[in-house]
Amino acid sequence: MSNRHDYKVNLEVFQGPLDLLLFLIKKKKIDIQDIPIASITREYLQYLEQKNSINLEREGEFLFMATLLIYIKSQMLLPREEITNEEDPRRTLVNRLQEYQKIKAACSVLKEKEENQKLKWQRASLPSSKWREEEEFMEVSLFDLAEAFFSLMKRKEQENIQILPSKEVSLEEKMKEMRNYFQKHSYLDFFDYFNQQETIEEALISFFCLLEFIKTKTVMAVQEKPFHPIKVWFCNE
Amino acid sequence: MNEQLKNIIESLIFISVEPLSFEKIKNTLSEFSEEQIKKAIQDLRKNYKTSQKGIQIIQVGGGYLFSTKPQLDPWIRRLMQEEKKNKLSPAALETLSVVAYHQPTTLSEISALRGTDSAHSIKTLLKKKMVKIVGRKKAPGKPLIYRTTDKFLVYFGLNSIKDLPSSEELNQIIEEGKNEK
Amino acid sequence: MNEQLKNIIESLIFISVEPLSFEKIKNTLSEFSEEQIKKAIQDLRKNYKTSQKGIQIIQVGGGYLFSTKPQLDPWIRRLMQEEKKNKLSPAALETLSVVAYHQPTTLSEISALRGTDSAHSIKTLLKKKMVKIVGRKKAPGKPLIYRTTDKFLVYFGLNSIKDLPSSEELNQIIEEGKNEK
Repeated sequence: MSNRHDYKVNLEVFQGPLDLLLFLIKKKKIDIQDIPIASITREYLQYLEQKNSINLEREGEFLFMATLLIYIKSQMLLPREEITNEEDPRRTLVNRLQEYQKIKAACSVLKEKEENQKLKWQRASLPSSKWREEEEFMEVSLFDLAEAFFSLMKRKEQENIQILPSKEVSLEEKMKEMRNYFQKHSYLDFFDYFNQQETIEEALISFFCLLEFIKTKTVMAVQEKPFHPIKVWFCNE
Repeated sequence: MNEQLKNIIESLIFISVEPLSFEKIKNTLSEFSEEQIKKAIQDLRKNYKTSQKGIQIIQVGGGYLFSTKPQLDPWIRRLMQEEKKNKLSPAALETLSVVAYHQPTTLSEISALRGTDSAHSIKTLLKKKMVKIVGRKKAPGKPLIYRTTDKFLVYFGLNSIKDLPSSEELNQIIEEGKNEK
Repeated sequence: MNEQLKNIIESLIFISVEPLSFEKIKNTLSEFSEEQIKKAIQDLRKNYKTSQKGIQIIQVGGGYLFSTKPQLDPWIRRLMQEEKKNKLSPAALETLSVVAYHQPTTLSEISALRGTDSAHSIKTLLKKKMVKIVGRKKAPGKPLIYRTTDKFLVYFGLNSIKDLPSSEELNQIIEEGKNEK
């Protein structure tokens, strides 16, 4: 058992089944164009067997590749004359491996460049405060746009959940406030004004005030047609 | 030796966003003596002063800092204008996102959603031709109605406004991105 | 004249946090000819290369940018109190390679090429602004399309995507790798 632990290579070090396959091919110095499917399948399965339990979410891909390998192996066992060269059952897999090999090569190039570039320090922002304000501008992509919107919505959501401490608004204060509003604007849009109120309580108090104003004929509520916006006019005699 | 030290200090001042104090230089370069460092800074500043250059090392806020020469400000300002052409401020971006996802929409709707007056941002976006006015709403005050433009679609590589990433697509990205770091 | 122009360009590059393209310099300095500007940039870069300096002008991401010289990295890290700079994870790097060579591409294409689900890596790269969404593919499910960004180029010190090794060069690297072990 302990022997087994010695050569145990953690499955986690592999980026995926292709990575593991490529590792086995390289280790055995196999020609990628002519993979001995039977032995590579055996090796591959040995790696999977090292795991006591399979985490389907992470290792499902490895299992899927195992099935594929077994399938290819069974195809290879078919009588020779039935397989022409173009129909080599390994073809698709070889193509994928070759493409993946290129990605790995590109990775090594990028890794080296990353290493080199990390030595050259660049400024993340400008020191001079004179230009900093200008620097706030950025080039944006679709992701930034969508992120801006959905972050905003999320923020909004959280705001709504918050229970606002009810602001104590007295009738007198509201009367005064509304009177000032009328004097300044000469008229008031019913819906707009109520929408601006911070709490329902405050909106209700405003409504009472408005009724009071109408009763004392300080203002006049006008609706041109049914369902049209209600405008409230200040009666200036 | 002095050349090497000069180069080191030059790079340290360059990379600093805040004025780099003598103390900090000294603490960082503990293998050099105070005199050596003083001399190197002096030489370095003299180099920048005497040679024809667009940048200089200034002494400010108890430290050293690179800055552009004041007589070049007009050109820098021009560049900033040029740079702004294809860029957006965070406020403009947020406003644009609201228009994109809520169109057709009005200024008061945008301001309500953002929780802040968005008149300035809308103006910027109109100037950049990212949004356009398509009419007036049949509502009190007859507010202007905004929509995104074709230029907006091109800028973000979209064929139609329906192609905007959905909340599900984005939520996943935002959530996992947070855990990553 | 050339001295003045050189100074202006030096200050413009200095003030840019992102690579400053020739186009932008040209548009900003419309009173100078293309040849004049080209010559001035050449001279400027030569000055920085030949003279003993701690900083240099590099050509990355389709433009010019100031950076410190690589040999000064140990001292800068001391100032910044950074042991080692964060690097991309193997999974993120691999995903980025796929996007770089197969762009424009979709998540399912990336996952197929890597043989493993790449959603998490793509999110990381989006957050780091190494890749960007450029639209949707006209295909069933309308998947999002990804491309590498200018920040990707700067991060790896590339001037353009064409600077990446070609497919033949990659094959050569693979051959060499075989002989290695």
